[in-house]
Amino acid sequence: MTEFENDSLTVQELPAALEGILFAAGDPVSLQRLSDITGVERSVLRQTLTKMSADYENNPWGGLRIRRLDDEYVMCPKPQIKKVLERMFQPKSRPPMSQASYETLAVIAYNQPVTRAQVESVRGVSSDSIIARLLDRGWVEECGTLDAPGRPTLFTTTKQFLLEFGIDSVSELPALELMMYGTIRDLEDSLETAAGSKDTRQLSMEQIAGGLFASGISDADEHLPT
Amino acid sequence: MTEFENDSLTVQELPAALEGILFAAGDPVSLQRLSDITGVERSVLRQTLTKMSADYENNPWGGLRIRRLDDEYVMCPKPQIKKVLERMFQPKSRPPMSQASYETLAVIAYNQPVTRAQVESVRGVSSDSIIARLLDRGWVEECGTLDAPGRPTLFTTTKQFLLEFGIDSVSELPALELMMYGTIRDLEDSLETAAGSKDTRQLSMEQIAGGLFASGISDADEHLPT
Amino acid sequence: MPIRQVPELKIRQFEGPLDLLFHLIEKNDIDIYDIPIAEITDQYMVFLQDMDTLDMEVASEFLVMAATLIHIKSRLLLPDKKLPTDGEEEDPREELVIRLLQYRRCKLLARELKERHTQFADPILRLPSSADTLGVRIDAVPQEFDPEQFRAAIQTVSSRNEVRFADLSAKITHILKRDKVSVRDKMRFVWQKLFGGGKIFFHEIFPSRGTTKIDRVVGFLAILELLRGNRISAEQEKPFDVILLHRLSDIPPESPSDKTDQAYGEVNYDGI
Repeated sequence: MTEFENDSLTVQELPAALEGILFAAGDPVSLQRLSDITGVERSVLRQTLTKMSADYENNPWGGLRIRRLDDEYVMCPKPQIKKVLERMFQPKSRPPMSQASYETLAVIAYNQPVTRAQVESVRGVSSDSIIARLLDRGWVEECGTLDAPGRPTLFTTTKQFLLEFGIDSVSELPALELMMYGTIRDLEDSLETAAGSKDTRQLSMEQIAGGLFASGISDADEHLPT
Repeated sequence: MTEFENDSLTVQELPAALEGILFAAGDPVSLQRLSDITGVERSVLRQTLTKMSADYENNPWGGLRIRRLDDEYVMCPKPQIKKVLERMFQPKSRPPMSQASYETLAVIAYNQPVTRAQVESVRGVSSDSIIARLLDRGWVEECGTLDAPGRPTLFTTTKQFLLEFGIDSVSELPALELMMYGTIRDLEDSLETAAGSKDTRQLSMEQIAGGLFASGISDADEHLPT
Repeated sequence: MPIRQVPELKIRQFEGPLDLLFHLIEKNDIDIYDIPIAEITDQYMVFLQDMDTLDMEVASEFLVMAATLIHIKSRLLLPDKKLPTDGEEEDPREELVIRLLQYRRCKLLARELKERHTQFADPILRLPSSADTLGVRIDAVPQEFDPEQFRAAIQTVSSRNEVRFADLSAKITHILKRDKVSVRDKMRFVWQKLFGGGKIFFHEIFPSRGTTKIDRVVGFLAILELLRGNRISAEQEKPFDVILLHRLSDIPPESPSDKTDQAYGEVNYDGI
């Protein structure tokens, strides 16, 4: 064991932290990344993960396991509970498509290929969990990553979607400015310019909306006639 | 307990199955949906989940917990490891909420369902734009109208509110009816009932506060190692 | 009762009149069940008169409370003789005490909620797994795609965005254009109206049509200010009756002190 960094974790805290990280990550996480996040040496991590993995396997009450794939680790359900999960994903046990799902699908169709963040920006609300359901239904698929920080996943609609919708191509969708990410961005930019001040120049729309309520100008806003 | 379906799970298999389902779902899952998937009665599920939740909390090596939000359950990282997780996810920077927002939220949370006018009568100021902000944040929602002249809209708190404030259920918040007392005597009586104390006369301000928190939301805090 | 000096306070520090009252009660270490109304009212009025600018609706809420306080004060001074005294005399302060206790409770709960929020805000949830990543096979069944709902969703998103942006630009414009209405400006305005020794009704200077609520509220404060300086007189025969204003002195309001100078900004009174 080497010296830990200032904000590195203690041995006692490590298992809980790794559990949380692998849980939240979803995708496999490399040993190096885990080391960067925890500030703990790779050899210590490897040892801890091996021990944790054995504990998970040996716990008959637990439904999860930690798998190693080369130098990556991923948390996933145990094979024994696959049958239950199949029931969970069967179309008949799934709740029907919600209005929110159709909205998300529409935004993806109009802007493909598109990232989660872009979908959220057009829809105005988070769509993260809805995208998973659209993937399950086969109307949306992943198509690589955007060359930007964090390399966010890009999504497109599928042939299946076109088939169901009865159109040959997404270009057949009626043109609508307010469905387009590009237009939304332009609107945001012009609003920022309108807001004018040096402080707000770099603000996103979210921040402007939020800023109205933050200390400075908030009093004004709170008494806007509605 | 009623008859189980053919392919329902045994009591032994249940915890692992629930763990797997909550893991895969990501979002909160309703008791009804869990019952549909597992074929196990809701009362049994509720009992099992309560037991599992306690086990998670009591395991110092574990980084996960199961939280209840009214009749939904969700698996998420423990608050203690949030700081580590924030090193891997950039947290959304949101504007801080104002004192006025928390006050308005308090009136709604403890008196729901409640009208705008009732909120204003407690706070002594107009609360329109603050309620709009709370609606935006998804902490509050409309839930019908009061059967009174003008049919004013009624507001309640949401699951998102429970999630972001660490509360299991609104029933955890004692109904306090912040408004509409005829006499000081009535007000004190309601405080005593809330505090569960028999000691009558001369409640000091601090006792009023203490009484509320003892019987109220602080219960949840007890199993929250900080 | 001597009025203790009220420290410099800004109205924005307070969430409303109840918040301000509580501040005064705590500062003076007052028993909430036995509020010395006269003293509190005086302090409250001093605070109101020291306000430099007024924030739209806020001011009216503070003024309503001022009226309530004065009303209670008068009832304490002049007990209603028409009512039979049966020993169970109602304390005119009771309703106010109840409101203060309710508000106090609300504040304490708000503080608790805020603490909880700092601990639980931005919970980190997993993104739901897709069946594919879990290696779960899904039966191929006919999909329940509804083109009509899809079209409706497009409409919903577009019109929501329209509202979203219209709303936001309106707010920004409003903030940029917002004028501050100062008491000092209104004092000057009233003084000018009374020039030449005439009499005028309050509602003639500030008619309910053609002036905003904030204009009238600030105007009223300006009158109070001028009354305090003995610059004008005001007559009102009975409550809610018209108010007749009359200029008492031809000497313009005395030069503002350093303190008010700072508070009210630079206004030249010599030119009046």
